[in-house]
Amino acid sequence: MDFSTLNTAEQAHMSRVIEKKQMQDFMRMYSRLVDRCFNACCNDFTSKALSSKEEQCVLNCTDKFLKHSERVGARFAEQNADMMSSQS
Amino acid sequence: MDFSTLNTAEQAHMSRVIEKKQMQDFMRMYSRLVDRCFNACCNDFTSKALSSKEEQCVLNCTDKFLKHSERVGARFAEQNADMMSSQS
Amino acid sequence: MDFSTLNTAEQAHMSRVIEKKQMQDFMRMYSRLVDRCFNACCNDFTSKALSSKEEQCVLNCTDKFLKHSERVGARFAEQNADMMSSQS
Amino acid sequence: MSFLGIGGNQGAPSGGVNTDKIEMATEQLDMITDVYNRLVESCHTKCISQRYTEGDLNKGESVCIDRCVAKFFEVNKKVGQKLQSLGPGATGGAGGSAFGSI
Amino acid sequence: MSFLGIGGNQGAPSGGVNTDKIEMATEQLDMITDVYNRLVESCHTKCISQRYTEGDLNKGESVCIDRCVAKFFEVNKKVGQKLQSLGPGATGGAGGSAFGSI
Amino acid sequence: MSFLGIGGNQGAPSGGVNTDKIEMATEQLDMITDVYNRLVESCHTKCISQRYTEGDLNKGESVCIDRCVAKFFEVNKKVGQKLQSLGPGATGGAGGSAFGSI
Repeated sequence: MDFSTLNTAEQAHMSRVIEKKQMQDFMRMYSRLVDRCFNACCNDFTSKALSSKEEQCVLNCTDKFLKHSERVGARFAEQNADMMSSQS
Repeated sequence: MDFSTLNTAEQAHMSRVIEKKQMQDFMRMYSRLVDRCFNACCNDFTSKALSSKEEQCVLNCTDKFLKHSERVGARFAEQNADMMSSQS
Repeated sequence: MDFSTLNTAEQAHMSRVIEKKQMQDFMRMYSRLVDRCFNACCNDFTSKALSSKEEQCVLNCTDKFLKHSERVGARFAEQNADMMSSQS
Repeated sequence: MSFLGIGGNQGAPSGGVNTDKIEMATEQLDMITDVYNRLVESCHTKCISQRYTEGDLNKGESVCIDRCVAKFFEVNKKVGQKLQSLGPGATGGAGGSAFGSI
Repeated sequence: MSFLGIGGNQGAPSGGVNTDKIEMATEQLDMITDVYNRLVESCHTKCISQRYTEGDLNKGESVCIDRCVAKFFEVNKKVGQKLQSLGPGATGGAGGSAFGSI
Repeated sequence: MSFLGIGGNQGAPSGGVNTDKIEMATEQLDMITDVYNRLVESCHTKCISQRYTEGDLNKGESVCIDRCVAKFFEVNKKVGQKLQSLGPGATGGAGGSAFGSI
């Protein structure tokens, strides 16, 4: 994104907005991650305890999701930058 | 949740926020409930009228969902309380 | 919806709120549309280029979704109007 | 004001903007948009073929959409009646009880 | 204040409304509502039969719900620990990196 | 400012905060976050095995993600062009017509 049309005061304000949003986004990511890994890994409700197999699945799921998001984010930023430069 | 770090004025303000949120949550719950029971019970579109079988399904679906939510809410509150007390 | 209980100043305010919301709704619709047509039409990732078959699918998907939304909107407005008149 | 059979009328003072009323109307607008979006989604799943070999709605899809919307409103009415028959207490668990300990 | 094991306590000034704190508490409330709604959704999918031949929860469904909620909290704890062990840098890509070029 | 090919530039007054512009920028931020989250979701479904026998992305998954993101942007462009060719009137039904009677 390009905030160059904003003046200094506006950019300072946006930085605070973005900071808050990043906290919110992190919390939402956390919540969706729990949701996703729970849904993918837990299908046996004969016990309320997490089996070691389920636990390993949850840890791998968390790990893999973060790496996935990171890679998507990197490609997303590249594509976005390409689009910006082809417009101007 | 624990709002003990809020002063009296802040707690009064939060009560109003919570009240509003509960109304909003109720409306959203209503809307998701219609959605869910419609999707689960209505699969025949040779007629626009609700068949008696579909109607019974919708009523059971509503009933069961409320009982389900209530039970999840009770367990959720217990687990939350456990977590709080183990932290302090 | 019926905003007849609002006074002139309130109606003017609501018009601005609605205008903003329509822009937001359009952007969200756009984003959901991309999502939907991507998910329905793209299942081959041996190449990063869109095949002509995938492209045609995306165009039809966009076209059909807009016509679908329009028809749902028209029926929705009718049903809403019926309900209003049966209440008053 | 009334939303899908819920809500009621209130007198409006003349002049000035009552922010509570604006907020309520805005929430109503959000709700109705949410319902409309869910309806679009549900009827799309029920009625529209995912193959997209054409851009137009065919006859079967069009008729299905009309019935889908009508049936959705019927379901909306039944669920609303059921909720009202149970009273406010019965729905405390769904949407509120997570905050029981506040 | 603490949410699902995340967050900490801050002293409160007496009198007056600290809007930052209200905002934080409101966000917490939104988060906990979101988690509760996801939990309702997940355990509904895991435990409730979609045939709806009855309106009551049967014994099997009730027991399944209890275990489902307990297991969900276990998963929540494991994911939280994993995220903390990775540190703030590792999660930059998930939620933040889209804004990398600002 | 520009979002995925939509939007344009406006001159900025020097000093002071233009709340309309802040609001617009905030909405843009929300939109781009929404798109990013959908992209993460879609490419996860398309590319990542749900068995989770390992925590690393394997070679096939990594390549799939790169192509998935590229293709998603292609689809985004095609849909945007289609919407523009149809003009504002054609999209009134999708997102706006529920409010037709206001």
